[in-house]
Amino acid sequence: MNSLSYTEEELMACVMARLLRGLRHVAVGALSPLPASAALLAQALEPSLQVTILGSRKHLRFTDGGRELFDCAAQGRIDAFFLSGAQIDGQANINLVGVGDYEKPDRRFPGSFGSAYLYHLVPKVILFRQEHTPRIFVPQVDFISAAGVSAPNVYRPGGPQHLVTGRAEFAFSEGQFRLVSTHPGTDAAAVRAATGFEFESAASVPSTPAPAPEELMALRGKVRAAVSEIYPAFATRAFAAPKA
Amino acid sequence: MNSLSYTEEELMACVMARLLRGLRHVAVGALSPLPASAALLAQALEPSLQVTILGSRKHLRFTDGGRELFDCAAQGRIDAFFLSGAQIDGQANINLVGVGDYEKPDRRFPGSFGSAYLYHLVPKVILFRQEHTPRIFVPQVDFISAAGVSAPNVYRPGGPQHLVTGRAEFAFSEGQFRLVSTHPGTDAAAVRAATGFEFESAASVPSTPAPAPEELMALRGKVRAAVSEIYPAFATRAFAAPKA
Amino acid sequence: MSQLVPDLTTLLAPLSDGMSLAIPPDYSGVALAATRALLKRGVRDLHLIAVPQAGLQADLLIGAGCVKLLEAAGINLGEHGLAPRFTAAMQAGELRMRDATCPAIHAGLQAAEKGIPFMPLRGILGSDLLRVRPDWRVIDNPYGENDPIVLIPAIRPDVALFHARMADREGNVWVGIRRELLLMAHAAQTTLVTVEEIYEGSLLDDPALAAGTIPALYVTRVCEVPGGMRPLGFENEPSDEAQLARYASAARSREGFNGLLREWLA
Amino acid sequence: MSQLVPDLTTLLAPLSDGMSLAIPPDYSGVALAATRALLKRGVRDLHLIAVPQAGLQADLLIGAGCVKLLEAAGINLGEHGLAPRFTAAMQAGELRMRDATCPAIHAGLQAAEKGIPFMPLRGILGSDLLRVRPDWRVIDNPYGENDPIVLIPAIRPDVALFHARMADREGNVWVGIRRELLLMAHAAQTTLVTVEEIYEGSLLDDPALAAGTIPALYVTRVCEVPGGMRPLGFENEPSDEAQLARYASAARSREGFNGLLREWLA
Repeated sequence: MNSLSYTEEELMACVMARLLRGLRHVAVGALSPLPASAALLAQALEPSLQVTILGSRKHLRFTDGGRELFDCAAQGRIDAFFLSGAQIDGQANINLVGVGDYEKPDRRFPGSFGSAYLYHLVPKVILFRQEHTPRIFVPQVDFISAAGVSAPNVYRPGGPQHLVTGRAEFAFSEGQFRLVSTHPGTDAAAVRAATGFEFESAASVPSTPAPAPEELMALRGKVRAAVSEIYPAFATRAFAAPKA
Repeated sequence: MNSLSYTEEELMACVMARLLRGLRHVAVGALSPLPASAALLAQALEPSLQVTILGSRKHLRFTDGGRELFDCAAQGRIDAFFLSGAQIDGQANINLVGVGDYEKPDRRFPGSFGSAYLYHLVPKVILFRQEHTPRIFVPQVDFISAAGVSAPNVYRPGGPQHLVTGRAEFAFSEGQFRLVSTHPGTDAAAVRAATGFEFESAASVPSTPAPAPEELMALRGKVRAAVSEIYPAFATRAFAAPKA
Repeated sequence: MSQLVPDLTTLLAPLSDGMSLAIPPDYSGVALAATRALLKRGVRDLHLIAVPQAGLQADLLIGAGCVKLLEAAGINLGEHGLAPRFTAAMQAGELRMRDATCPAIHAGLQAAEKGIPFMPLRGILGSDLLRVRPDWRVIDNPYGENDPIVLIPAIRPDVALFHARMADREGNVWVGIRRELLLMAHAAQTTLVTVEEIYEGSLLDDPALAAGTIPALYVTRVCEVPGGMRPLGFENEPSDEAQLARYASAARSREGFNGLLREWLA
Repeated sequence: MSQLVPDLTTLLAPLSDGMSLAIPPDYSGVALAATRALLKRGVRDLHLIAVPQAGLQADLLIGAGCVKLLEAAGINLGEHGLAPRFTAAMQAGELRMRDATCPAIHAGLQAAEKGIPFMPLRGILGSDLLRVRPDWRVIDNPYGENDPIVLIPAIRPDVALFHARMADREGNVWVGIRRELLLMAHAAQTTLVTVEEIYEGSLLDDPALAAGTIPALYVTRVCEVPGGMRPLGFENEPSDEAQLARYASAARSREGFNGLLREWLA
């Protein structure tokens, strides 16, 4: 807990959950506790939202093996997905492979997983990364795991629409990020200093609305309980305990 | 029963079963009682042979839906398959579609089913047709459901190798049928008169060996019982009852 | 996403005239009661897709004039021989046909399932099917040399309609090993299902049943119709052979067909 | 066709040095006891294919120098972070890597399952994966116009190796909803399986179990190895997090890895 009455993770989960309003089906990849929290929060507030979470037993209603998530996305049955990156650049390219030479990288990351595919096929991809530093948000990624933008003739029903970090929320359209709001405790100038790529921003950027009481109640109750089943360590760290 | 001590179907089943010796896996399509009998006879005499029969519950060990037979064949896991035709020509083309104009045929048959595919992928395809007349065995089929021969550059691990009719057995190689044997009660001249296409034949053509006692015993016992489960009417008609 | 509906009229409401309709083979799970309801309603101009072959259901729809285009690898009545109304319509030049081969229909549905425009397939070369199917293209295999290969375009049915053992109240449908039904549901825009019975609890919570279940995500509407496949067989229940023989015989003439249809729809 | 064998040495005999070996992700069914047996035997020059990602199993094989080529969409230890020996080998330039994306590995296996040379796949365009995967070709979609689409060549592993719940004495293997294991068995030349237990009777005779069963036709050898996935989890049994954390920490150095390996293989 910081001096605010909520954690950074709680704020990010709220911001990400708000982006899911009105959707039918959101899917969350493996090892993604923050997106899972956001999806479950959105569902707690809007029960018609179907939530698929890889790695969960309860929230995985698939019966066709490892390929089903990808086929399902290509069928247009998944409205939103979350992706992150070891590096993310101003064209919304993401790098999950490595820094430096491909054959002998300075730093090697796990790999691209489904990003190169889902980034093209899921209509609303929400990028997220809690750490907001110039190390992550670079002018140009060293390796494009998945491309942010495509030529007009490329079949691409999906792509990046939002970026949520520990400091701010951005929108992405027409090949460019635009600062939507800065989280309480920071401002546009600080965000710009922490970001290695150029982005648009209005003269005056609003502050991200703090979690509403009903959001926090759901997060610390239902959502925390559900997330604990999949990510116990994260749930303990990220959420304030519910009030007794 | 004719004057012989076995039926025409029993002889055909024996001839077809002999062609399966030494194989690992034979598959039989739906609505194919004679091939099913042959496959089960071959298995009765050589239990290492796996038999897959579409339409059977007991002899269908597939779990991936309607496509599995075809995928399985393409994987090289099926050694032999049986095909028939409403017309069959001298290049081993088979017609399961119709006679006359395609849009408004004089006679329309059910359709090509899996023939256009399996004919190319199963190493040993055994053609069969009990009726042996110039109406069936034509110089050129009206519609090629599946082609007997392919250009050398066409990927084709499989194809026709044998033809068994109510009158004779043929081999097929290098784009031509060769008369292997004529069934007891007929001869090469009669077979030639009943066949609308040209075929090779030696000066002297042997007679098809009659069913051996162990073949007949298996056919009328184990095989008849198994076939009865799938094709009760055929089993009653085609097999002599086992001796009490 | 999916919903349990009380009657066949509601079940079938999403199926409009002119749509493409995918149906399973007679040995799988045929929604014949639903088909009778469609015939009563008088559906028209269907593009009927047999996955990959069909029998009584297709012959009924063709005989009643509901089909403007038929795509199938084969149409017959199984052991009862030729499908009489299909045969008559074809020989009269009254039915537009897209002949296929079984694996091509599976492959086309798999292409739709994967959201890809086509699927390559071995075999077929040299068949006249390529002549009557200009939508099946031949290209040179980019991974070979002088190696022609057939492409099958995706088949995306507007509606898939079938019968299954059971559904739960969430809309999950159990089909067991009949996974062509799962493929149809993945590929189709709308999936309508009749079931023998309702399963209390979630089919996906039982690890054994889950393996044979179509998740509700792919199921639009479900209706409980015990015996909804009759007179066809289902699982261990055999077909009503007498009724099928009666149909095979009566439907040889248009009058015979019309008479039997009146009786069956009464 | 398949046979129940009494020990891991016999199970693994068909896997030779230099072969391609397909393994499932950590959340599926990892044959870790069999992997330890391979490490003891000292297998070499594997072309390891993660379907589509891997963790502890891949890191062990890489750390022990058994892998000459790795194909994967991702390698990590799940919540325990980076896979240390994979990371070290890559950063030292000691491991040949074919980076992939999950659906491309599934598609490649499906191409092998269907006996086709390639499968088209949407997405991927614009990714540097295309740069490092010259075997992934881009063609103009024959069903579109100026519509580039990626082709993924078939992946035909010499061997698939995994752990499952149970097998019967015919060699049928039950995997439930873990159908990536079925896909691997269809695509591979040889399939080797460890199971928790033997099922008495035929899995294919029970309609519910049949739906989640790999038929013996696709299974080369089976060995009963209760707990054969440990320390990874399986179905409802959780991973041994303490052991995994110990591995993640020790394997950061070659010495730590060697020490732990000696202990695990003892």
